[in-house]
Amino acid sequence: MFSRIMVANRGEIALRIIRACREMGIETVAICSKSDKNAMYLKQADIPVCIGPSDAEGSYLNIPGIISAAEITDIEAIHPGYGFLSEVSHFAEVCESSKIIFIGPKSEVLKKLGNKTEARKIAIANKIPVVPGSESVVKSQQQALDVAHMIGYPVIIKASSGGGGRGMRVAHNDISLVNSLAVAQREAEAAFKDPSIYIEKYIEDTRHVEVQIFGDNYGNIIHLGERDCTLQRRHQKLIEESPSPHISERLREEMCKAAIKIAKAVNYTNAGTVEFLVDKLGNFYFIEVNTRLQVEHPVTEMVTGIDLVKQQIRIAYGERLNIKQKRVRPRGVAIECRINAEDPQNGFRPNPGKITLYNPPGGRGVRVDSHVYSGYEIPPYYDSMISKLIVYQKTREEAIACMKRALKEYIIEGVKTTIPLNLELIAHPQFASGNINTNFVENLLAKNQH
Amino acid sequence: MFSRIMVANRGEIALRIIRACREMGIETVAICSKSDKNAMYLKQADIPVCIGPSDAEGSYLNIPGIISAAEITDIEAIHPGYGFLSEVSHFAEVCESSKIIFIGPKSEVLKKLGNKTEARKIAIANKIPVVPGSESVVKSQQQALDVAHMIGYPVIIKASSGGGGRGMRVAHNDISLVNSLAVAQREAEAAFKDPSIYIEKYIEDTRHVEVQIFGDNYGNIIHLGERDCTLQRRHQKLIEESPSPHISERLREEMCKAAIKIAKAVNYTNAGTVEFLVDKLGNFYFIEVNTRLQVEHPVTEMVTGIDLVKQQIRIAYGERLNIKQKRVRPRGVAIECRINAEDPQNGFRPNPGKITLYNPPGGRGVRVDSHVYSGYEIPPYYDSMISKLIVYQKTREEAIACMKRALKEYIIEGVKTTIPLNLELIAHPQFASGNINTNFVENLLAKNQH
Amino acid sequence: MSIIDKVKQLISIMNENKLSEIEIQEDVTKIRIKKGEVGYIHTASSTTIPSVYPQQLEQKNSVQVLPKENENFVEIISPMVGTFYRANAPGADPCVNVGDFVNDETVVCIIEAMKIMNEVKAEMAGEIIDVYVNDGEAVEYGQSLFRVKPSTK
Amino acid sequence: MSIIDKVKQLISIMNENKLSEIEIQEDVTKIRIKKGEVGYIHTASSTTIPSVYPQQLEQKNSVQVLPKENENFVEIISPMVGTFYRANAPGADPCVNVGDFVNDETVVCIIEAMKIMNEVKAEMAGEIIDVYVNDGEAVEYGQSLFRVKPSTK
Repeated sequence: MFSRIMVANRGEIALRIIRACREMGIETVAICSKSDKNAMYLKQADIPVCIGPSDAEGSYLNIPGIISAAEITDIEAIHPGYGFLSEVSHFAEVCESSKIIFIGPKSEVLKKLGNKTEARKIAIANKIPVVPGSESVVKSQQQALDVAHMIGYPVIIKASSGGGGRGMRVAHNDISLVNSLAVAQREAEAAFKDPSIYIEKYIEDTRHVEVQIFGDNYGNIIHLGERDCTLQRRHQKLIEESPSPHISERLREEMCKAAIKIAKAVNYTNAGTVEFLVDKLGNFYFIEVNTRLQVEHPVTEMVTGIDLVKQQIRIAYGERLNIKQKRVRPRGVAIECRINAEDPQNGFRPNPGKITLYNPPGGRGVRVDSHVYSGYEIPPYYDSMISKLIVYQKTREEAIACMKRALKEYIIEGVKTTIPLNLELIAHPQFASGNINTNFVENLLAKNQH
Repeated sequence: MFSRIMVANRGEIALRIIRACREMGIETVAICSKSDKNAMYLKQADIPVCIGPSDAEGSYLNIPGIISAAEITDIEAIHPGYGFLSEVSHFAEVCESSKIIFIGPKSEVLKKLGNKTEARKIAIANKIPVVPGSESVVKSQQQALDVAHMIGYPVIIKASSGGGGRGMRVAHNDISLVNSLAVAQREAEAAFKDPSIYIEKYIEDTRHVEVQIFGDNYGNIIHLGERDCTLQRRHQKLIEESPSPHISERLREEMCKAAIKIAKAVNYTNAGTVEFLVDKLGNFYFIEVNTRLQVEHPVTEMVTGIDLVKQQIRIAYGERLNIKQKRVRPRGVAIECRINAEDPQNGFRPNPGKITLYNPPGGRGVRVDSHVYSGYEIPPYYDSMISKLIVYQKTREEAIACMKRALKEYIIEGVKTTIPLNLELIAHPQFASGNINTNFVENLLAKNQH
Repeated sequence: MSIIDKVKQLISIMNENKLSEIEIQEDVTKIRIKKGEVGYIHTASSTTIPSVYPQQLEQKNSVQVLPKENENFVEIISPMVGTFYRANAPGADPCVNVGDFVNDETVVCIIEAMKIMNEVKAEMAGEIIDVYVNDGEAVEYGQSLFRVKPSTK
Repeated sequence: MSIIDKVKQLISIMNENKLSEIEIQEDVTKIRIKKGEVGYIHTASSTTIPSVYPQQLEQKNSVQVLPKENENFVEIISPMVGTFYRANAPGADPCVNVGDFVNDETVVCIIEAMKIMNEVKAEMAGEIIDVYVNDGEAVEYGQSLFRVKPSTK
């Protein structure tokens, strides 16, 4: 096994990876920016290295800085977490050429699947249903209009290099399409340094279901069941669960089979997630592959009993998958709520600042993945997610009851958080019924304002 | 189901029971003493009632006060937790005559099993092996010497009404027996208001293994496997785990069968624990039945997936046991460390005071049962246990690694705790090997002093 | 040494050593002194203590001295949990009314606990200023029952 | 002495000594007095902040002003993570030595990152007082490299 690896991320996911390494007896090098230098979770790492200033460009996205830190600390592999450089094929390439193992898929797989138009082509070639739309990047306004007329409104404009729900816009007619097009391109340029966009049929009343896949370096690929991430706000996931309450056993099997087909088509290695939309008739459509660990990976860990991060590390080291597909038998129900430091009264604006009192819930069935504590200062430079609250129970009803009591117990003073929103969502009878779609949160918020 | 129950306890176990009730939709009345009045966990209860002054006599042991509070708050049942009144048959009697359901066995069962000499007789009558010793209370010094000579030294003196390891003394010869006898009686009188003591053969190099049992009101009795509590200091449990690393499958089955036999002999209802000693040859001896929830119940919850507190409440309400014996299939390994506010440098003297910073560990496989938080003032009047840290993993090796990293993460500033001791024990190669006995901790501490 | 003398001595130690805060506790005696100078940055004492923190004020008996704004009043507090009755028997007159003068031995109310009627005595001399609890209401241990203006000796 | 008298005496002690807070406890009696002045700014200062709390000190450039006790010195800090070299080439003389005077453009060391040799300039004028890092050692972003006594202008 590796004797020392680098964690090229921050916050809860850095802590998550450090925890796995400690349990495996692997030393960790944790990089940090100037403003994270004194974060308590870094004390769990064996070697913390400050690599740059607060802005992510100079630190967590600073490839030369990271590689330089890797060289001076003599590490064997880098775990990129999620976000930041985790899906940047160039970073994986640099690692490969520096003889550092990138804990994730090979750089050429990142490149292939990172471009959504490419990924879509792979799906089509493998007879996986996709949402009708432009087969490739839309280059002109006229081409966009042609595609929209062919597939019919509403349509959704997406950034080719996008992710995490950013850079998406829905258009209901020619005028809004023309307007949105320019804005979407500018946003894509700003966010991903790539203005390419594509257009898809916008499917209403959809559920978001994704399949966790895992491949080793010897061609073995398995799935670890699905996660339901239908509860979103502006395409940002809020609450995730496994199993999905929306799909039949037959649909689940079909989607898992489709996920493995795509993974095999690209010789996928390490952890990945194949995302699908499911409409109310039970049709499913491939959207994209997330070529990294997901924020919501703990729900899969709870129902399968498998530690995804340890598995990633073992596979990156060259071990064979030691789990046979038929031995993956998810049991029970897991739900995750993302706790963001955001002010729901102010359009969910990030609310950095000092946490004056922090008291996480505990007890049976409760898992908290968080790097914060009483006195922690949330820096204003990064993501607003400060905690993931995961519950695990035998039935969905019990899981909802457990989440409700855990959210009520959760005390975070000093900054505004999404705990009250999560509580409202989890306690909503429509959530309990499972009969929700991806617009549920926004419709509810709009209703609350009247 | 009950609509409102009272939690007649404090601290982590009160919070544990309140959590179960919240998840079941049952309202809770939480009693407290004056010095617990502002404890944060009480905010999780629907109705907190201050029933007396700080000393336990006037509050948590104050039966009239508790029943009076029960009457004014109109509750249907009382959960006594562990310690305090949980095994006091008179309290169960008062509840019964006040038409309040006592969540535990019937008062006559408490009385029968609460007296260890009686319990021993029941075991003998049911052909369960017991430790050789006085068949009943030892009334005179001469009788004590006679018993000791008959069974041979070393012997152990125990309080008939004792529990939690208090009131026990080992004697290796006539002189130490005579001396210990008087002290043990005085201690028993002070602690339990009952000076009765009995004498047993002291079995060296023993393991402490206990079986969790559960009975309903319709004669159904099952076991939920065993817990190993060999790691003790002065007969106080420090680390517990399930399954036991000490026993063979055959021994496990025999002990579980014996536990059920005893439970059936007294028509046992609700949760209980049958404690055994196991010697190095694999012989087991019945010690006693704890007629209540145990501190270490979470390890059984982790490996069986059963919520013991919810199960207690359901059975007390009159539901039938909905678990068949053959469907109880413990899987994985759970370990619990008790975190006490004690100063290891000062003979483990309780160390009450203000917790200036509290940051519990989290992440995969970690459960924390604790009522404390940053700023909590540990009152000097009660037990020094402030937290239970439980881990759950597939294998014992992984569980130990997880406990190690969780203990290292655990930050409690302001008071001295047993975290460093737990860390030393859990990291000890002898603990990993499983080859320890009940004297392991004391031998280690003695060695550390040299 | 009286407590005031102690405080004075501590202050001179503070001045000599340029201390901003001092806190001592000896048995049941506790002294805490803090200095704030203009321009000084200092805590608003308990500002950093969240509202949820326990305040441990033990009551040794059933009489409670009220804080600053009511310095001239004391309270009779409940010595047990139970049901509060103003009179000895249903329909009877209340044991005491506002304006009544009480002394150590005056029974001011009844608290029923487990069907037993417990008389609560004033344990002080003074005038009843206010009755906080209505007849038949539940009270907990330590709850304020009456406000009393103590007789000046 | 009555409690009121005690309070009065304590207040005069507070006034005399410019105290902002005083708290005493004797048996069951507890007195706490606090003074608040208009326009006072208070924070939790640092007394209640545990050592583990983050201190966010942003560096805008590679020169760092040292705290009080060294008010006359500044530090040159590392602008990147990498390996520190005192000389331009193996075997060459160090770029600077203790006692050397530097100006804005003086190259004081080399930091190697990803096989690239990056020159670090003094960005200030003054005398090198101390070299904190040994040749060939790893340095992180923001780490102090040299202590400098700035030239008075």
